[in-house]
Amino acid sequence: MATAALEPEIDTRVHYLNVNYGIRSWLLTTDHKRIALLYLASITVFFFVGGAAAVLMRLNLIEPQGLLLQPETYNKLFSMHGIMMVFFFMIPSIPAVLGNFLVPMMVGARDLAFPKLNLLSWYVFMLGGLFELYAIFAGGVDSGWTFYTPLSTTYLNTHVMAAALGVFIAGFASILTGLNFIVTIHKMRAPGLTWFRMPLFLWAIYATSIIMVLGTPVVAITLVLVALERAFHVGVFDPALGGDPILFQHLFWFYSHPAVYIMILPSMGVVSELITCFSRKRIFGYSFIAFSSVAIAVISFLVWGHHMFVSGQSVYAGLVFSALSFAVAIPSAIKVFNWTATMYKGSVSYDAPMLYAMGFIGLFTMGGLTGLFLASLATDVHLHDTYFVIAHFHYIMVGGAVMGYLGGIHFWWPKISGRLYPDGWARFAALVIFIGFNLTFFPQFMLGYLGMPRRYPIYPQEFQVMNVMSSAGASILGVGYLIPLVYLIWSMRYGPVAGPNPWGAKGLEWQTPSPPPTENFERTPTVTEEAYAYGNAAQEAHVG
Amino acid sequence: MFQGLPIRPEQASTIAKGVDHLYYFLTAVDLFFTAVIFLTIFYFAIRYRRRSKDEKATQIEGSLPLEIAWSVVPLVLTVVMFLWGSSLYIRNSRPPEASTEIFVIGKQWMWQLQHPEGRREINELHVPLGRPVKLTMTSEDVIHDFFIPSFRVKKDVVPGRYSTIWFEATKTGSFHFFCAQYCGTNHSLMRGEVIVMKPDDYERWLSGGVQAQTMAGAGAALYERFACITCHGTGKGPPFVNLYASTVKLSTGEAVVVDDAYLRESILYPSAKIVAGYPPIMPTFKGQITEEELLELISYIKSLKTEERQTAK
Amino acid sequence: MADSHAALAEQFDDVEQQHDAASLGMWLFLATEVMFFGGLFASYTIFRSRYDLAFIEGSHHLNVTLGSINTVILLASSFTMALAVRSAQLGRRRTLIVFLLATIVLGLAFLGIKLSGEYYRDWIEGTVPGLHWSYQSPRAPQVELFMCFYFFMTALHATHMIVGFGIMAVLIIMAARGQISAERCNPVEMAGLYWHFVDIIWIFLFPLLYLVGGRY
Amino acid sequence: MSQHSGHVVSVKFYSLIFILLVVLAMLTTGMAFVDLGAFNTVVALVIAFTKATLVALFFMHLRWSPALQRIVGVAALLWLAILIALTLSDYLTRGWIPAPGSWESSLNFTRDFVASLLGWS
Repeated sequence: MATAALEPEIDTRVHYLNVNYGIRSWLLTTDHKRIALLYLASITVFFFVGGAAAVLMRLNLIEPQGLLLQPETYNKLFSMHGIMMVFFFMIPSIPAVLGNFLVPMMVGARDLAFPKLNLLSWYVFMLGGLFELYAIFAGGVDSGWTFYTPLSTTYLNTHVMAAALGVFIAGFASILTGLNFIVTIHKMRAPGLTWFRMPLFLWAIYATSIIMVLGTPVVAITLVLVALERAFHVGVFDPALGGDPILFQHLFWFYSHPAVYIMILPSMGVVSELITCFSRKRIFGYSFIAFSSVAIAVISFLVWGHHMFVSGQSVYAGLVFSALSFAVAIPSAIKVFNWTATMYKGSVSYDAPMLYAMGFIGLFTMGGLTGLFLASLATDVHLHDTYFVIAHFHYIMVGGAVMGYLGGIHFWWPKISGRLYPDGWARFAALVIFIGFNLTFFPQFMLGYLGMPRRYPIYPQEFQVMNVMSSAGASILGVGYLIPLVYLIWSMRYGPVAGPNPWGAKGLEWQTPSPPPTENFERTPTVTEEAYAYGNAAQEAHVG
Repeated sequence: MFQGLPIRPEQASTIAKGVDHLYYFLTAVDLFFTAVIFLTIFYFAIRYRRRSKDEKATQIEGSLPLEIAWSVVPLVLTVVMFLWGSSLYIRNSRPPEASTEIFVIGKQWMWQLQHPEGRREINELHVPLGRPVKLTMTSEDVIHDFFIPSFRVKKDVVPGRYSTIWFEATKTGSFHFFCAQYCGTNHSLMRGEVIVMKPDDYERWLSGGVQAQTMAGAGAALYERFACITCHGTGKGPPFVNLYASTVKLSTGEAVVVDDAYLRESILYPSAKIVAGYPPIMPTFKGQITEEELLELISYIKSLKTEERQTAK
Repeated sequence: MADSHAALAEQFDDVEQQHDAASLGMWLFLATEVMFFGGLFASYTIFRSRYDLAFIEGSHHLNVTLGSINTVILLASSFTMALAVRSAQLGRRRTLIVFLLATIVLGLAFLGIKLSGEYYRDWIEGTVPGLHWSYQSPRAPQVELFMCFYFFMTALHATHMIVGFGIMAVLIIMAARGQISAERCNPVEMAGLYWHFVDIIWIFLFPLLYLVGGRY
Repeated sequence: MSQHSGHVVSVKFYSLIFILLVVLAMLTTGMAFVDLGAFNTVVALVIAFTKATLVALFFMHLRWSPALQRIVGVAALLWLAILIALTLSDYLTRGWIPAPGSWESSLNFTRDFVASLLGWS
């Protein structure tokens, strides 16, 4: 083993991974870095559970009559896929893993403001996850991740209650995480770290936290009402009782549209870090990117009605929500243009994280632009609830948010694990994912325009060609996601030692050894320069 | 061109073309910006690739004119998109006065369609070519959604209320319609065909089949069966003749227009809106009357208005 | 100073930072609580605008006298809570315990009146939606909707009070053990914020539930 | 004591606020017995907001807190207002069917203008 010679070197130093051992030291830890890893392990499991459901669905859709599944089973699979991916993978992905790991280090603190709450949030999250797993293994739930009433409250006899309560519980994990980040960013910044010297990742996480804190409780109380309505046959959403099912949609989307920005904003933050590091350039238009994050967070709360253009919402409200939805396009466009401009006259390298970042910009651009079709009233009427919508939000959430997440994981993996992964494999995986993704989801735009509704296990013959193309792409995409899992786990033991700053990156987190010591910094750092000051003298810690 | 690989759904209604034009415009804008971003990224990535390990980049802080440009251009484009999409939507949400009305009831997992003349269909809808058709829709259980891709129309079918769409078919033939709102196990089987016929053929079709009662006729029978006449025929309750589309004053002082939704509410929840001058004595018919019967009663009440007008002439 | 060092968690640099962080965290938590109740307030607003008459009918079924008495009791408990926080700030352990106990007693009185005078009577009269509903009226279904809101909102509020009792019980034990001092009164201050928030919720619930359409 | 950042308020002041709150509470109930029509609700809510403000400012020490905490409080109310206002924008306009009018022709003009630029009829 070539790496064996390096083992002693890394083991002589005490860091957060080897400071103590045993299950107890992990399950009772209040170290934000260890909690980040607890989250990483949990959401990876949930991701592959949700992914397995997607694979079965795509397999089934090869045949118009359904290749292997009964409609009931298919319905359970897409519900499980949605619930797992949205509430148990995407929403905690970057905030709870990379955010937990990086926020204290980026602000130069020893930990988050409330370490015990942070650990509590993981337990709450896992409790929610257990409810979900129970719902799945006790027979499944077929309400869709949207829990629309009165279907969910009165007509389904699957495990809707367990699933809804699971989401309700996991919501509090999200609230605690967001609360912790806001307080940490406000109160615990190192000396010299002013708001406009902060890395843009922190701005993005801050904006995300606003949504988590102010949006999540609304969906929580809504799901409580669904549960009460199911248990006691009273409530506010059942038309048979004088209630209104459209009110449920208002309350649900008040959170669940901003939730999309919980997924994409942190990815945008990650991309700002990656583009600068691998172009060796300061970010183009720092304050525009920073403020556009906050603008997106605020506007995201004003647009939920575009999920309801055909629901029976009033024409007037449709016009209001359409106009406000278009407004979100502008801060998003500002970000994309600024990232692209950052590469201008840079020193661009093709390391794996950069490939993910470039993939993110391209796919997010497509996802964002196709959103215009759905903000526009007349076209949304035709495209609503078709595969066009599926394609659009997968371009945002998978093409965008997951690419950003993977880019971030690859970028900070040397910091997290202290090891390097095989670069060739990583670039290959990035390419496979990019290609597989487009093959899977681009045909779905066309399917949607042709009129294929979503959540259809059985469909008319004429949609088959596109469905087969999409399923073929999905098989490539699935493989693409497995490759990083293998080499990242491999690298934990066999990867070469990374050193404190393998990318020559700026930022406080790179000024401490990899893996960092439990208290992050030997002494509280002082910040004297702006973020991304790549023009200044190179880091002395640079490992060539 | 590509048989078996269509790239556009058929344009078979008067509004399809307008929606498609907006769609093409949006596609053009999207393709343009996607190309700009992709090509720029590729160009920068190649042109400014790292050539040596210690290469330094030129540091640029930003550019206010550029920031303004790429804020204002999207702003202008989105304003155009908003106005364009909204004008079409408003036009498409207003059925012409002279529309043929057809009633749609969604239930798990089938569509029941009723023509006022009495013909009923399941998962099949016959409509005349070149005449505006208005669908008044409701659901017996959960939320469904009536979606005809070739006509570019879609609307949720919500229990407890009426929603409407309208279209005017421009091509004869058979077109799919789908339930687009997930409604339970057999959601994907809740679909059917719209059959567009030349007006003559349509009339012939309407009068064919098993000779059924007209909807208003069926409503008249219900009027007898539920003994509505004991009050509404004797002055104890508001009379029905000429009631539909008139404005009535409520006991609260409010004025409401009598439409489908109002009639529905008054049959199911009589005390919700009491017409001024009448005692609140009507019992609720909730649970005793089906969605179909409701529509028949409403058709009957509507028909009373038409008769009056004809006799007035 | 030695005492204040003992009170400082390791992630903070000084007591001031810790205090600011705790209050900010608590206020953010209260913001989430506003939105949590907010979903109910929003739904309430929608249905009240739609079923005005039924909401008046339902509201007239509630007991204004007991509601008013309870309002005053809860305000008094907020007052004693404010005094408890003051005692903690001044390091007066005995008065702190007395005021916390007073707050709990007042809170229990509130819940006692609610349970025996209101919930129990609703049960007897069959105006508990879903569990025991035998209310007769032309507007019964919409009145049931109003009673749903009444029970959801007041029960959620009562749940928050019960959580508050738990927190105060812990604080009393901490105070008795001497773990609370002038330098280390954050927990009491945070509990105070929470309790006052519960009071504020009731300040809105009272007119929105008990006084719909007036009582003239 | 100087290192402590909490603000200590006198018992007298707290008592004054408490008495004010009780008076306002009694006023709320009292006003319900006066016929003000639709304004009963308005008056009740104005009093409720006054009481809530008193509790927040003095019992909860917002009066002496950093601006940030006041911003959080206001933000919560603002977000609640967004939720209620935009939901109501649907419910209060259910009966509104846009009549054909001059405002619409300006919309149509935009559409036709762009369409003609692109060469569509």
